[in-house]
Amino acid sequence: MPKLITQVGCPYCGSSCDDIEVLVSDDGKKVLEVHNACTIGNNLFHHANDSTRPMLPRKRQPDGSMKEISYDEAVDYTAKTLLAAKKPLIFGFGSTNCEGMSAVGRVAEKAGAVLDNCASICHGPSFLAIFDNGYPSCTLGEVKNRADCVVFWGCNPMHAHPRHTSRYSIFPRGFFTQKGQMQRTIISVDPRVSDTAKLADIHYMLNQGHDYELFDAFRTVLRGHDIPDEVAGIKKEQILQGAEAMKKARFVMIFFGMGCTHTDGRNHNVDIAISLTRDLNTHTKASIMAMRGHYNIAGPGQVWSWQFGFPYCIDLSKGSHAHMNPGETSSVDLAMRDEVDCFVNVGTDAGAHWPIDAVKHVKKHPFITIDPNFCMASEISDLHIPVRIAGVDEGGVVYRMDNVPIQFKAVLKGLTGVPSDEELFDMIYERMCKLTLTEPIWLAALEHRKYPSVVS
Amino acid sequence: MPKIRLNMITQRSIEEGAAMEKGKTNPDYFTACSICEMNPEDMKKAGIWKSTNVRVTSECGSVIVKAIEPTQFVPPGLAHIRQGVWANQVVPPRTQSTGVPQYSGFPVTIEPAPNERLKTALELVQGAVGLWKGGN
Amino acid sequence: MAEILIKNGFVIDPTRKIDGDVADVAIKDGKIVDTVSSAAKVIDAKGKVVMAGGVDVHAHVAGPKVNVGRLFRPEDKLFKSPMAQKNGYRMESGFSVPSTFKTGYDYARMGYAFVMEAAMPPLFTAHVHEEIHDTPIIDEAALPVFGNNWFVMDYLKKGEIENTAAYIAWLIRVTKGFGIKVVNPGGTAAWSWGLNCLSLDDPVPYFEITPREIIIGLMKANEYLGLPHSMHIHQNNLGNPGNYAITLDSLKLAEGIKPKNKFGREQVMHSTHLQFHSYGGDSWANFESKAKEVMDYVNQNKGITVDLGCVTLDETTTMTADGPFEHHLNHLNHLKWCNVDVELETAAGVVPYVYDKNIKVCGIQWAVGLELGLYATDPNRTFVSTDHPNAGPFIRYPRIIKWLMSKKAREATLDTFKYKDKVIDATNIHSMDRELTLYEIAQMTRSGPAKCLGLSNIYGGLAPGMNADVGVFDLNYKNMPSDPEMIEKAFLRAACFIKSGEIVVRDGEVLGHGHKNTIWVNVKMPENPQVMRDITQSFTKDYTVGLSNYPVRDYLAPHPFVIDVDVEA
Amino acid sequence: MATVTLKPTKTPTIMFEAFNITPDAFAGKTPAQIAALEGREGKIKVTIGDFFEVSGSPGATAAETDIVIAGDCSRVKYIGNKMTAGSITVNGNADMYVGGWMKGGKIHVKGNVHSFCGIGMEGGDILIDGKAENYVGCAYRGDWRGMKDGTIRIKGSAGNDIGTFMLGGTIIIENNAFIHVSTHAEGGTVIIKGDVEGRVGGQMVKGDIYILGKVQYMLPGFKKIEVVEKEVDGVKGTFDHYIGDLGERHPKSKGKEIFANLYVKAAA
Repeated sequence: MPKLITQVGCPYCGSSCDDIEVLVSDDGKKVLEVHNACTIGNNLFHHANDSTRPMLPRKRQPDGSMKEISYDEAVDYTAKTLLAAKKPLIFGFGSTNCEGMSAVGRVAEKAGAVLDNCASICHGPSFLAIFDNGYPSCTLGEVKNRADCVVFWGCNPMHAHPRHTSRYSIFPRGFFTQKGQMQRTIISVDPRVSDTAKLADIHYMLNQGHDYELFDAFRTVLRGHDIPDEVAGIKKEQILQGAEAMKKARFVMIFFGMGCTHTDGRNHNVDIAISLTRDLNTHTKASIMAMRGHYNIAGPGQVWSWQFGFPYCIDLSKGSHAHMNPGETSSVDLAMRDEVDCFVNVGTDAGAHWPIDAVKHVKKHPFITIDPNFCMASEISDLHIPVRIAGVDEGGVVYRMDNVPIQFKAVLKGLTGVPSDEELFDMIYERMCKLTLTEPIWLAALEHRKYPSVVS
Repeated sequence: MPKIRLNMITQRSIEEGAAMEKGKTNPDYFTACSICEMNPEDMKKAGIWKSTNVRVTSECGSVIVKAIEPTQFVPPGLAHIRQGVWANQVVPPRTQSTGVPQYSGFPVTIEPAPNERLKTALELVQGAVGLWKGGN
Repeated sequence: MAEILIKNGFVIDPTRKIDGDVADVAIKDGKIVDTVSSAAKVIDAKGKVVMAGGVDVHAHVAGPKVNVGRLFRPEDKLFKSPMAQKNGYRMESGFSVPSTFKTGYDYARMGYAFVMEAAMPPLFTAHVHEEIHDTPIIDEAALPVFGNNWFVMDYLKKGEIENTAAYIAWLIRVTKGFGIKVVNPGGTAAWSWGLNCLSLDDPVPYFEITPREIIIGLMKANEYLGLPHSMHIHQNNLGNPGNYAITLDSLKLAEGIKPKNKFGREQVMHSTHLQFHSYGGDSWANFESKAKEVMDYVNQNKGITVDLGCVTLDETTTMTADGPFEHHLNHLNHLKWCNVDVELETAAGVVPYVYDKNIKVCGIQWAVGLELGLYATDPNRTFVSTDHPNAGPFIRYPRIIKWLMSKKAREATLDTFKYKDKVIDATNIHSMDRELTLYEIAQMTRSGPAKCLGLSNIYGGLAPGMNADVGVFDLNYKNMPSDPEMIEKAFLRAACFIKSGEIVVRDGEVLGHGHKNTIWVNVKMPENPQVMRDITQSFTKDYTVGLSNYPVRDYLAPHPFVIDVDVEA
Repeated sequence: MATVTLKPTKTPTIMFEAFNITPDAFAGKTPAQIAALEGREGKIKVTIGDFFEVSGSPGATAAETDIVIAGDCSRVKYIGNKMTAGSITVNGNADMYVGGWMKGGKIHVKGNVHSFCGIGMEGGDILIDGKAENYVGCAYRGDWRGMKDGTIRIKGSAGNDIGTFMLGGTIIIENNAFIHVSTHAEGGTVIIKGDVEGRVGGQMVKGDIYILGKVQYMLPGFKKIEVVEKEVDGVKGTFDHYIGDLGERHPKSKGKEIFANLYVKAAA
């Protein structure tokens, strides 16, 4: 009998929907149907059925081809490579559970590595802004239950977070928002008429790259000062109208995305958005949230903050203390400045998502990919180690974009012999300890750390 | 050949996301990402016919993509390549010392390249690091 | 497990009224025993003080807002990570909000065995337990917050103590929590709309219930369930001039309630970080200490325990589920401000704060905390805390002990104040000559908090059968140092600390990772169909996570120590 | 004064973190002891002697010690880190953190410097003959206490984030700057002698900015109040005086709000 598993978490975007239903074959090895998910989530679960998924590590041969090797050899090679490097970079974690992120902390510490995650090329500037200006935020349930004015600034959830608008932000009928969309004023700020902008009551089609000026205009207006007739390509009247809508609302929610963090000014666009949120709290209730891209990309920010005090760009090479300064210890900067001599790509695809120049720089040195699937990074690696797919054949804790931890379930049994990220990192760590004749530090006993194969 | 100078942004789309989860060597991914969306006015100015190949050149390289009319409206002066392998052939790695490359808001030149061939993701990435074993 | 014999120390154990007797403490299989064999490892404690492991009744050490404090303050790590060890241990980071590794190591260095995480937002339970997991050596438990919870407010509004209790029992079980925490009752719920409750009778918007009703209701529910700990409250109107009046009003609410439990607990209300609630005056200009007025009341009422929340004059990070307070504080100091409103449950705010010796108010706050301790007539009901990290980091407990034990130390600190005379005018500290004894300190840091938490059969003493958590401190009971700095030094780095029968610290350096436990309370009572229906409905309509993903899974809390509480229908 | 000369002998493969190249660390030591001072290259402990030939001898104190680096330091970080007195001259480029958390003394780099030059600076003088990258005279991440005192002069151009969270001191950029000047500043003076693209004085509470070239995009939160004559770093001129950032909070003095000042040279 196929089995229907309910309240499954979706390991795609930062909405981390946990209402997916997956119909699984009798033997627990195939996904038959996926309900409630968006098209992306749907594809993701079905892709796990792919019969060509790698089941063994592959190592590049002198002639450029890849040859399957045992996990033991792969672990040994990785441990030795990390120990030999002066400054290895371990990057990624866009699709890893927190158990894996915690386990890699030990490996990175032992290796004297720089530990970084996808935020480094994504919402990293949001962290910089949070460092400088704080983060008045809330959980997504607050948005659903209370928000009557929702601003999407430089983000396009209709494409990047397909169910965000229906679960949390535009359409749902919440406790104090029983009329759903009818009760909400939607504001979009985007240089394109994106599919999210099309849903907005007010769309600010600003000149690309001039978000900071527009934020400053809103702040200036809110403090009762005059502004020029046009700011960032937007007419003064339209700015006054938006400011009034925000002031009059009972609960203003500002979501922001790559439109702020990928463009000129980076962190400052987010920083001033936070200032605006702070200002709005003297008029009404207001909150702000980063539209985090992946289902658990908030995870490394949390796990590594409690382990090392920093969410990303963590330079552990000093031995005695962790150091962080994006611009210096951030992956792309390290790559471009030739500051690292070994690259480990984990649960992401730097080959596809980094500027190609940066890829060329890290490719000068040993390049290892740890990922369930074939990807661009795996195809240029010296070693590719497959692992189980977090959220599909491995459960675990993930942090949603609002940092709410959600305990994901495994729906499939997983490929025989293929370890989870956590198990793989623990094997690498143990090998490193053996090679350096040191005692591993497990804190709680090793057998308790593992995400168990059967969860009650 | 006429050329046009535009401001480039590279962002996500649902087509890209849906295709990526099938695998980056899947034809859907190629179709979803090897395109450049531009305003028809700009296309006209540069002598570009819709759905033909163009060369996009930035300060750090160039890539052949197919020019299409925007799926989401793009005003004149702005161009959009969906996030992914093709976009990243031209994204400048400069970070303003924040860690994040200039994924959006960088100047590019776009010119017709009707006789140029679109390369696959694998050819672009492996080719960049000297591992591409396929033909040209 | 090996046997250990701690020989010839000056033993201080208030649970058995032992005050400085030279005696041996024997340990076997993780417990204190009467005797051990000659094979036991001997630790020479001659000329040193021997006490049970410390028990911290209230600190913010694990969970979402603590981690916000770490995440958003990189400058709290820059050139600052005191006491860090180099090789063979996990890396240590942070000053006011240390990393989990550093938290465990530093508590162990101070000879602490148990720490209560003081505020767990239920929706973030998995996060709290993940951090507890990564905190080495020390035993921990966590108090879920209830004072602004929709279910609680709804049931209490209707006067349904039984349903309230049933909901609490369910929530404590699924979160692997320990007891009932209340933070700014009603005020935090009001904050969801940007408002607050500053008096006991301010109604909560929509719920139309008052802080007074919430406090009384939760005390009743607590005793209905017979939990090991009492209701644990952070009162309304924290941190404002003149708030001692509402503090006294709130404390008086305990008068009608009788403790009912099987754990030896005598109080029905634990009022936390009392320093922040004992202010007079009506503005920052005439701000003054009301420590005496507040402690006079506490001293007379056995139904109340308190912890101090001493200001340590450091640059630190404030964090509390009192969301409106942090917003208010941000308007005072203009530093960065984090806030998280949690759907249906609570909120939290985080703001850095510099307690500056050159600011009069900070000096007064410092005095208030110490005065509370010095006015206490029952040290077994008055505990050392800093509300870590709010009034200062926990690594300052030894400094507080120094101040409490030495007038000379207090005067030395007063002398460093820019507005010394104004601080003296607004407080009583300068005229207080009391110097607490080591026995009283042991009550305030060991036996007292253990009893208050209902854990006195496990922690806080050295009687056979109790957990073998024993600290040896380099202080000569018979010949105490004339330099008060030596007191701080001795308590900051234990000469030896044994946790669960294993030596984990020697000469202030960590030697091992010990045997850590997570302690939680399993309240067993017949299922209440009404409450379960309400919970199911609310998760379908109001929450954004699925009910089946809400209870924290067993593997996240390894090495549990579960306290069963049976509630008769 | 006594001079120590460091002659580069080897280019570090990973960057050399030379936090000990300061008059404070050198003072009173022999060349051999200086060569043995620690630094890091990635996770490897290295010494100054691994990359430099040390000659000459320092004074007894930092104030009496001059350091000359006779060559390129493009891959050397932290030169002059936390120094309190004395001087350092680099006859070439230097990498990140030149004069970071510096308290006193002088640094002169004859080439270019990378980012974070003068980060967390509390006093002293930094002179860069070439250009600087980003974050000149900024605060460390998250710290609200940026540059407190001292002077940084960049003869070339600079990138983004000049004087972020600045509280005091002076930064002079003799050529162009990109974006974000004195963002979040609560004091201090920034002088840009060339052009700036924009975002000048955003979220600024207090302090002064002088732009002798053009500002391409002015912030809407700055309002012109008057035209004044000023002499700025030896240049006399007519300036449009703006106050702002009107969107930001401002302290009050005698009931009046105190704003930050932006002086932009009036068009001729």
